[in-house]
Amino acid sequence: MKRFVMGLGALAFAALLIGALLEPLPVSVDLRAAVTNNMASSGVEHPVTAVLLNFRGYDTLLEIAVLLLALIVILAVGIDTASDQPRTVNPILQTLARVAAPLVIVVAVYLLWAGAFRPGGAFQAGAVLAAAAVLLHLTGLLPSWQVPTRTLRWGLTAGFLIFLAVAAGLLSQGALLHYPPAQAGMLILLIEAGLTISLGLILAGLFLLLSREPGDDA
Amino acid sequence: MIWLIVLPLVWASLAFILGPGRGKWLAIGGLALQTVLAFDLATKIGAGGTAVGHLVGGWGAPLGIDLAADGLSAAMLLLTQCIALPLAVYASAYYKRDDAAGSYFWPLAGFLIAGLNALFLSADLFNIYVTLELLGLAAVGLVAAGGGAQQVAAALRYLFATLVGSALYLLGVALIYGAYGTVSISVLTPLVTSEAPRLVWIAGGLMLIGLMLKTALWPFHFWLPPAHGGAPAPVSALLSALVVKASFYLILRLWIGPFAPLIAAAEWLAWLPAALGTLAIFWGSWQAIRAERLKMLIAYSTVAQLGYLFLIFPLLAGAGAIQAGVMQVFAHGLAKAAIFAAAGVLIKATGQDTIAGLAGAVNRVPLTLFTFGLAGMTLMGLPPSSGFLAKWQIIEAALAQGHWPLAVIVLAGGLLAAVYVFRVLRQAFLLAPRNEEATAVSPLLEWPAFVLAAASILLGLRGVELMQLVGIVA
Amino acid sequence: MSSGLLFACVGALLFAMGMAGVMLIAHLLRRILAFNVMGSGAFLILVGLTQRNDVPDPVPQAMVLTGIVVAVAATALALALVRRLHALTGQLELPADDT
Amino acid sequence: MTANEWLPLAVLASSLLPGLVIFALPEGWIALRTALNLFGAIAKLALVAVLLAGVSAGEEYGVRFAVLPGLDLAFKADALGLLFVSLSAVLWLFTTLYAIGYLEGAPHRSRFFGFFSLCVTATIGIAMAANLFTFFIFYELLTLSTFPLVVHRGTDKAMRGGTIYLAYTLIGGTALLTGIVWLHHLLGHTEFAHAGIAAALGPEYAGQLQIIFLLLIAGVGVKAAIVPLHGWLPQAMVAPAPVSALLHAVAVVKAGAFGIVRIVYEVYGIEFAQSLEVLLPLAVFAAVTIVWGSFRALFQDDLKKRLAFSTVSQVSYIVLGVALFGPLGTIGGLVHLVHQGIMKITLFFCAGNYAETLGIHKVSEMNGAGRRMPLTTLAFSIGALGMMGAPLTAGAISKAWLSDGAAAAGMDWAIWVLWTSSLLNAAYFLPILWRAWFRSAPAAWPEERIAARGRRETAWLLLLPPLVTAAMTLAAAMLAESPGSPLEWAKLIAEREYRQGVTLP
Amino acid sequence: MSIAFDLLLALALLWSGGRCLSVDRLDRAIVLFIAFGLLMALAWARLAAPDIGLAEAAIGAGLTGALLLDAYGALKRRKA
Repeated sequence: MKRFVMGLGALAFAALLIGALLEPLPVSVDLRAAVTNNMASSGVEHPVTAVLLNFRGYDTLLEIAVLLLALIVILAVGIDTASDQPRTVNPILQTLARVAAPLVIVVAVYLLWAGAFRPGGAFQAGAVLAAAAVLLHLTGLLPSWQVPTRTLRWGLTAGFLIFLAVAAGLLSQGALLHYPPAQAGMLILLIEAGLTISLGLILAGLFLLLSREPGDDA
Repeated sequence: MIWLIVLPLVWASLAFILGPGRGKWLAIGGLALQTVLAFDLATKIGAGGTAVGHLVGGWGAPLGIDLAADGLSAAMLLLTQCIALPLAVYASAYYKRDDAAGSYFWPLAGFLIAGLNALFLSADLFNIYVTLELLGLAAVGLVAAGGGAQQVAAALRYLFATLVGSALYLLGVALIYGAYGTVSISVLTPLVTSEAPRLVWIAGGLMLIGLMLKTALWPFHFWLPPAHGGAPAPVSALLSALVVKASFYLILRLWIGPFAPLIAAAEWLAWLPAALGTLAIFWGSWQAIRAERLKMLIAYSTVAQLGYLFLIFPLLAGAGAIQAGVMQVFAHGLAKAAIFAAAGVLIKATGQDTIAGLAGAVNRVPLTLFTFGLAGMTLMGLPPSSGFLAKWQIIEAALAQGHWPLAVIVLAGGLLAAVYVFRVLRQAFLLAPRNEEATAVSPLLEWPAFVLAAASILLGLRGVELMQLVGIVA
Repeated sequence: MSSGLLFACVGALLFAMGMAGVMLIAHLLRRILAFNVMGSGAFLILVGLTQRNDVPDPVPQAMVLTGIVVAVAATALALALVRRLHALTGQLELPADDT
Repeated sequence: MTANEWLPLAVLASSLLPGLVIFALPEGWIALRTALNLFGAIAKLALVAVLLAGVSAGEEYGVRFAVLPGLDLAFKADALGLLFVSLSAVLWLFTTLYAIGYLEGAPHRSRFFGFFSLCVTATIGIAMAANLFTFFIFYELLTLSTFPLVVHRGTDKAMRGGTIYLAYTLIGGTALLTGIVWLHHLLGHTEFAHAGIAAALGPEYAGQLQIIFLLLIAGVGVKAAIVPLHGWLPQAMVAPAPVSALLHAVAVVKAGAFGIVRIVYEVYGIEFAQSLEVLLPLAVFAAVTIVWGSFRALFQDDLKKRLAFSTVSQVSYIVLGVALFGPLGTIGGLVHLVHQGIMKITLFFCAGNYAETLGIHKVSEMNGAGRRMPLTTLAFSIGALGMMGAPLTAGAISKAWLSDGAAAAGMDWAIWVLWTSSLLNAAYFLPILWRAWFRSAPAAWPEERIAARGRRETAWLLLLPPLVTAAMTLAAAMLAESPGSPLEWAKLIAEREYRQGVTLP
Repeated sequence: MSIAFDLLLALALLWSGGRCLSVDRLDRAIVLFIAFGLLMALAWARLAAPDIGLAEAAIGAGLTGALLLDAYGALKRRKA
């Protein structure tokens, strides 16, 4: 009964929404032009990156905070001692992974650099790095994480702190994240470099921390 | 004002780097600084009589993200820092060394407070979504941290509620962006008219429902009692006092801001939250009266007290309703932080969380019971207290606009609150057989709670400045 | 119909489906899936509706990028809680209202 | 801030600050606690004396703070307020002395005296409130600060009494609040003023004003224990004797009675209240209460309960006086506010002495108590005779003015009510006196706790207060016409409350 | 042509999304969810949003999928 009512409700909602979506809409503001006009002073050439790290860079700053926060919550939820069972590892895969890992890092650097003028950037680069870590973990080359050491905690936080420091430092320019056009490109690259490493670590951390085998009960 | 966001982010990250259980001095220092900043901001806005803004990145809306602080946001910021600072002192004494639940308290609390401050300052709907997620995930993390099965289950329930709430809100933002091409509140407000397309109505509904879910308005309250009742005391205090208020603030902000033309076109809409608020008052009070565990009683009291906030919506057309709402936010925030903190002390002192176990508590921790009584006065709306002023203002606004049933509800709710508050006090005054020797309780636990309770009373003697500040709405 | 609008409508259906799923499904892992479907629906609407003339707009695209990252953070967090709950109780469903 | 502004605040602070400090004191610091208590009480008396002198010379004392825009916390020390303030200040001193003796060696004295001081602060606040809003704040504060005193003993019985007390007073408070907000909504303020403020509203508001009157009187009527709102009073008897004494003679019931005075005279204005036709019903309720309370008192064997029903009856003398339209009744009611306080506190002190010294709680156990405790019984007799309205006691003065007032207002039935009550008073007090003085003592007292030492029948701190208040009962009657007596002060108030000016006999 | 492809993609999205919520076996649900993520990446490409497409494939399908699969594996191992 509950299922039926809910299902019907959801269907009705979708119908209502689609009906409304198909109506003509009075768009009053179009940001496409604004983005295009300000690309020159954004410091990058790819519009999405410009929005992500410059025009709406503040969103991204908080978003990194969310990601870091999620990692901390995962740490906080369970402080179980792990019993990392050795996985069945295929030696061929292991060799492959050893070869792939440096390649993956190169790809990540490329993506980071490419982000300035075509699709790509810190997130994708970080994700690729994380993927490499997951791959190494799955092939048994990288153990899952326990409580991270202080060095690792610095690494996890560095990207965010660099971003925050740049953002706050630019208060001297009159506003948070107010890049001077001349240095915008360099600063964004700095932020992205920091983010790539930290994002890679955090995303990998999400996986490596979760894949700890919780003991019976802490 | 920007430092109110940056500072907690900094101390939260540094506390994380320092390692589990560390960073309390950073946090207390940071919060002290933030309190000064919030006072400064409030004075500036109060003296200038206008809102202040900050264009992030120097772009300005609609391309960039704007931050804005008017009297309403300044008041919320002030409340946040003023509650968080004593609670930080409290928490520093609450968590023992090596307490698993406290290992990551400081970074999580830092992100929570950053989320709150960012939310109160933001003038951009999508940016608010990100702050909501920051706030929600931090809150869930605090509930779950190091807890047992019940706590984890409560956290999961809370997590899904807050995620669905955010998703509804996000869909609303998506529709708004689709319809108007902007998510800046200041750009959006003049564009919305009563002839807005259907999509905008749906967007408004989705956003408000999502936020009501996060505010635990009846019937969306199901997640609150287990989460607030099950978390450690400092966490319950932060959550009940501040986190639910953030989404209420947003509802109010949207209601009197961009969506005002829609609501003016359909006035009956305002009675919907009021009706739910009424049910919340009665249901929450009833459950609190029946509760057997002290913290559950307090958590249900939160459900009831949040109900009052929604009574103001039909009154927003007239004067004084926003002030009444903010006074209730302050009253409940201060009192509930105090009462949860006091409950934490009582539980530590008596070693149990049942109301029956409180017998004789008055002789063991008199200051804490006094705190409980003072905060209870605010919850009951007895004078002199900020809760009394809040009720007075709601009743007066209701009478001024001829909506006397709202006044009756407020008065009846006060009596119900008296029943559950005195249930606790009465038990604590009972003679108890002298059993196990009293556990010593740190003054660092008792005094912050007392300070909060005293603040909730003193605000009831002088609310003029706050009300003038709130009057400055952008 | 433009691709933008088409995918916006798909988004609406996905959102409704996901929402019903979150409310109806008791199994926590599946509920996480449903939440993700719901989120994807909202993202599709955000970009699709804005690009109903099939002209790309970088602003909502950037927003969706932010949203995806937030969603994965939430998912990871939820999984951590579910796994913890399972470790403690062996359950993969929330207990009936124990309030 | 001028002296005229801070003096009323100082009167409040003289009990508030010692109270707050006492809360923080460790249980064992007896000397400091006692010193603080007495210092506060004496300082308050001195300040009140200054105020009394000032007000009779025509000075005006008052101060106000904005709480919300358009809503003030306001105090004024006018003639009417000072009547109540002085009563409270005097009786507080004696009750404090008594309580120090009574609670010697008992646990939780810091808590007790802390709330005791808060309770007096609330009473003073009620007396000096300059508007209904301020009045309400202190009225509820009084409820809250007396609750811990009522349940002080922590027994189940005490809890039951306390719960009933709370239920009555909180519901009453809600009614009062409703009335106040309503009035505030209509008028935009609730300032007390001579001749009232409600008359400013046009005749079309008459209906609303009648309902508000009902709400306000019902609200304060709970504390004044007007039938049928009196149920809490006998239940609250579980409190320790000093609390009962203070509750009954000064703080709680008088706060209610005083509230009725303020509402009738300074919110509605006596003339306007008469024109609204709300005074007669009030008088009828008061009359019913007078007779009903006396009647119920007849059948109580528990001494404190008998006194409690006596209080129910006597407080309504004040209400009756207020409700009689005319200055003579006003004077009678106001003077009884003071007289009843002095007499009833004497009786409660004595009842406490019997219980504490000999373990006597019931009337039937009183046989021969007069010979064992002659001084206490002497004080008790003076108080009891005063209650009956016997000549040469303060009670006679009140009843004389009340009867004259009733006659002047043309309400002869009220005179019959007063006479009936006096007879009933005699019927329930005289047997006690007879038992105490003329019956022979039993072989053993129920529980003799304090042995007679030489000529001292009990601890001197228990003995002194009732003797002093008994002496005051006589003095108030004999010196009634001299300047500074309660009667003269009541006349001063009456002159100021009637708009046309009053010629007094 | 492109309309047809869009329609097909839309149907595939709805089918995979619906099935991953309703299919009986949990492992299949997760696999369907990963497929759904990949289809989403395609849809983003069709919407001229290659950045999101990349992110969706890497994070939405890839990382989330890995997390889910790992969780599934862990839960199954503990049950066993």
